[in-house]
Amino acid sequence: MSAPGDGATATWSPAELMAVELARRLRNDDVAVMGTASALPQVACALARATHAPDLWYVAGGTCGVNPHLGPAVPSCCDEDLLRADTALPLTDVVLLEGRGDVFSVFFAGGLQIDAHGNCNLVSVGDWARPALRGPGTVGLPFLALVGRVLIYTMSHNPRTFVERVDFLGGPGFFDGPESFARSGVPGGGPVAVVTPLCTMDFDPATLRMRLQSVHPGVEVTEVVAATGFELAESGAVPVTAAPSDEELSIVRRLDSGGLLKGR
Amino acid sequence: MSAPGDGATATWSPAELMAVELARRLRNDDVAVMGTASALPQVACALARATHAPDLWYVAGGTCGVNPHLGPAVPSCCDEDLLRADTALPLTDVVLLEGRGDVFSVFFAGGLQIDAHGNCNLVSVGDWARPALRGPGTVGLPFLALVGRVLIYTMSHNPRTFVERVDFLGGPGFFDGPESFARSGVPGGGPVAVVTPLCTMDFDPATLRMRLQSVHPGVEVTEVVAATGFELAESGAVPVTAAPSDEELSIVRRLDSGGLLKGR
Amino acid sequence: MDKVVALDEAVARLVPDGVGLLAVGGMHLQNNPMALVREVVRQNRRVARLLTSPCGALNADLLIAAGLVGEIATSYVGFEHLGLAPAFRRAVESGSLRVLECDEAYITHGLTAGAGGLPFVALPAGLEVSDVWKANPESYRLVEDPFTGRQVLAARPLAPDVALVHAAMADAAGNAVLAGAHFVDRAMVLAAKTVVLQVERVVPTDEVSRNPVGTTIPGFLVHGVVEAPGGCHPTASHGQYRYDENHLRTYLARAATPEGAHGYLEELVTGTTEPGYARAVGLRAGAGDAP
Amino acid sequence: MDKVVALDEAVARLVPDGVGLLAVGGMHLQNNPMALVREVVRQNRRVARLLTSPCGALNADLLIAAGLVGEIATSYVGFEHLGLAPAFRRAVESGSLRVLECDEAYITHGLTAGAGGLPFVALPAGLEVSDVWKANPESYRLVEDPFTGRQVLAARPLAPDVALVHAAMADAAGNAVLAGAHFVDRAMVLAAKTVVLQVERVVPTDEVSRNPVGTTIPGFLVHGVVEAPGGCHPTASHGQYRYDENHLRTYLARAATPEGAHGYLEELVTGTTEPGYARAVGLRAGAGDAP
Repeated sequence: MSAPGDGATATWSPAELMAVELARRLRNDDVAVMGTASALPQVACALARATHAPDLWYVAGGTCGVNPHLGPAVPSCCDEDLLRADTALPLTDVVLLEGRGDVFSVFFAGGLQIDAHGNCNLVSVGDWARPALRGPGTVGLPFLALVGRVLIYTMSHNPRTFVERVDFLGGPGFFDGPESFARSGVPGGGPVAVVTPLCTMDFDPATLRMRLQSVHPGVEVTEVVAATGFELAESGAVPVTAAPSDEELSIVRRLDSGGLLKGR
Repeated sequence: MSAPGDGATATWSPAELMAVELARRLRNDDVAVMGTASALPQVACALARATHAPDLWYVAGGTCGVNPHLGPAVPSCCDEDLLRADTALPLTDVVLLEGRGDVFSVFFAGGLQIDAHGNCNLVSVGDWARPALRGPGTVGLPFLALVGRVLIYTMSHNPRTFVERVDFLGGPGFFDGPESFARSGVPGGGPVAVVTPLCTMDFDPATLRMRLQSVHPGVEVTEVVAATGFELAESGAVPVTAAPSDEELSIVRRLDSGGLLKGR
Repeated sequence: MDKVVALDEAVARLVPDGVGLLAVGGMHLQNNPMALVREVVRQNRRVARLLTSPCGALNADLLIAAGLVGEIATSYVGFEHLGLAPAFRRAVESGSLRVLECDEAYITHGLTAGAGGLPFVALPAGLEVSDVWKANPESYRLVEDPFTGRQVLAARPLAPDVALVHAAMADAAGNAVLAGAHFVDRAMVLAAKTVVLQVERVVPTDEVSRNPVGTTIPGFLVHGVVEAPGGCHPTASHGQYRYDENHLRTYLARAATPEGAHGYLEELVTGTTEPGYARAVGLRAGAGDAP
Repeated sequence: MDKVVALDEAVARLVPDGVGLLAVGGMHLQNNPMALVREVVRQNRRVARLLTSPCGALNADLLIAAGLVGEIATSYVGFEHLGLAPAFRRAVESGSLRVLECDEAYITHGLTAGAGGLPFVALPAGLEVSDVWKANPESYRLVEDPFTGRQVLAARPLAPDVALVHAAMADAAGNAVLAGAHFVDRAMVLAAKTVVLQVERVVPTDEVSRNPVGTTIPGFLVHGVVEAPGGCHPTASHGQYRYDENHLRTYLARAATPEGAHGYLEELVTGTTEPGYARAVGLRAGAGDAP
């Protein structure tokens, strides 16, 4: 399919580009953990291992297969296929290790709401006690406050998802900015990137507010601004996200032979 | 061998009789757990399962094999042979369950010192800070305060082992008697029997002091009194411990085909 | 002692009406003990408080759809990539279901505390910054760390009165094997006062004993064993069959309205038996697509 | 990343002199990582504080005999049915070794707390009646249960700076398989900042991956892998060989006096290499009697 509003013909889907963008932000010494519905981060991590980060480790959420062999990537984080892996840990052990803080360096996150300072919310829209929309729940998102780098991704770039402030703080980001983040004394480093079908964003070091890092090929900055429910921090001239290389794309397609990302 | 001071010829060893005596105190609905150097309670539990308590469960200490098949009983509670069993638990799970209090109904115990109220000590003789004898340590004995029934056994019936009061309270029994036991508010029921090469003892309900329940065949009450470092509670006429039946003995010998008990 | 029991008798005897804390095993779309859950609905057993794994799915939503759940302790109820949980969402938004908001750390460590008779569990520094514990003062409190003097987050143990858990197989004494991922099923079994296992097959003990370390559950923790081949449907049974995405989507569509949910329950649960359910959904007994 | 390292280099690089908390795996006469322990003695690494499993044996007594241990946190050091631990007993009775008296619950749950970054662990009601915690106020304190108001026993997390653990096999990335009983070896690996594995064999990854659930350790928790066939001798290696009772009795006899212990160390540890040790004790490389 084509990227939204794309004049030219894109030969990759937004989800495929998102997997590549996430992979580009992983390091060779990372140990990454992901949660619910994690096909996209599964592919991102496996791609990184196949390219610039051969020593990266990743743990697939519920089953806790470690470096699953992805034959192919699967939509459910609890799918037995993810136990075709180098090793596996009991979920109870992974939840313990998430509390150590010094084991997992990357945590993939998302939410029904993601706010200007990278806080995530999967619990409720509106008042928690009588929500307008009750979400599923927060699962492991409170651990975001303990992990080195948080990579946020979502397929929904719209003003309902990208709000000025989350209605329920389930996945801590930078709270209300530098002062509150410092005051919180959390061990984690906070979010480093937000990847969507339209763009990749990071955070302004001074204000810790989200800003455009690059817009995906064929996407206009004005589209992103219109799709975002808060004012993005100033980021000057916005480059276009580098398209997936032929190598990256062929590896993504091999890992995602089921086409979970291709169609999105 | 013969029982100590035995005029007649005994056809079983003291340890074999002890296993039978312990087995007689196990119930069909018991879940028993044992610790270090547990060949004797292993045989006692397997004997009970083979006779009057077919549904009894027992967990063999360190390996945590459940109902090990004893081909044959082994001296080390951590021996891999004990994993030839119906199932097995990780030690960490067994230690958790010991804290629940309502899972294990019987705990086998012993000590360097066992006192008049059934308190056990494996830590130190003399002042803890500068002990005359440093024992190995208390392992799981503090759990005695949580378990339904404690069965104490020792191969050493002498005044150094059987003392008026333990120097270090590592395995709680009845403390200093009824008042202190009640005051402690511990969930456990305390010790119910003490089995030695000379006799089997229980506790006087009024004073919770150890008393003679039966002397083993060929053993005189005066021998027991001389071998015990505190005054036993009055128990009237003391019967002779019933000798192992031919069936009991043949089962013991089958379970202990390595002869660990035969020679003791 | 033979613990093998018929599905209806297991629920009648081991799941009291109004059960204080009922834990349902499985996670997301996998290993939900659905035969047991459906029977709880058939027998109209009310659940004072329901506890899920870190991620509940149909095991919770079906009980909620049947109107049997008063409160739920959970960190997630949903259908992962397939969508939100319709009955859960509707019940919470309408105020008819009280949520004890939990996070994954509490559900996992709370069950461990329940298994260990621990009075409470102190949680890692940093978790206190989320809104979760503020929304659930009954389960979470602050406590002073006696070693550092710092205020840390503490939570109550989770000790289910009854746990309904799926296992691949068990023998008549309740010795069981967990296939594939364990999720928090093992922790639920260790923490619960009464455990009812739903298994694909009842087997001789030696089949359970082949590889005891790390994958088995001893029968002394188990109170009833129900043989229910295919009984996780429409969720997956690790080692046996995958989840039935079409059926799950059908449920989501029908349960989108109270009337639709009612119709689903009448047609496939209260109005029929497990064999009837298996026929209706085209389940080949004891199997689905092998993974 | 290849984590396979020679025995001497592993200790030189990963076990700092004066290490704050060193954990040694194995329990009783089984799975003691003796090749690593002997190398720690050879390199004269002082251990500020040693931590054993609930039941330490030669893994602790040898380090104590070498005079390297300042303090020990343990619930048992002995040789089970073979007798008391001679060096441990002598060092404590003479006042040269400080004991942090622990019970099994603390060592097990304390390691879990270390693995989970938990600030402390609250222990079951009833454990506070023993003298153990009174003898070890550094590790244990009373705390008020924020839910019941009752005073309960609490203990510090156990997070080893370095853990020396035996595994049956591992690949070059540190992915490992625990054979037989796990004791608290898995908990030590989860809780430690640095993990050095001693394995019988270094194998290709697919040998590790055959049955990943419940028996494996992921390499991201492992910092060094030392191939040491027969390296648990004279203790057992589950799945490989039994403990060498004759040698253990020889150690107990010789270590009964300081001079004898010194002679044992000189002859079989400091005065030789692991291959030299294997020859001296008649060890067929990589094997003993198969269990």
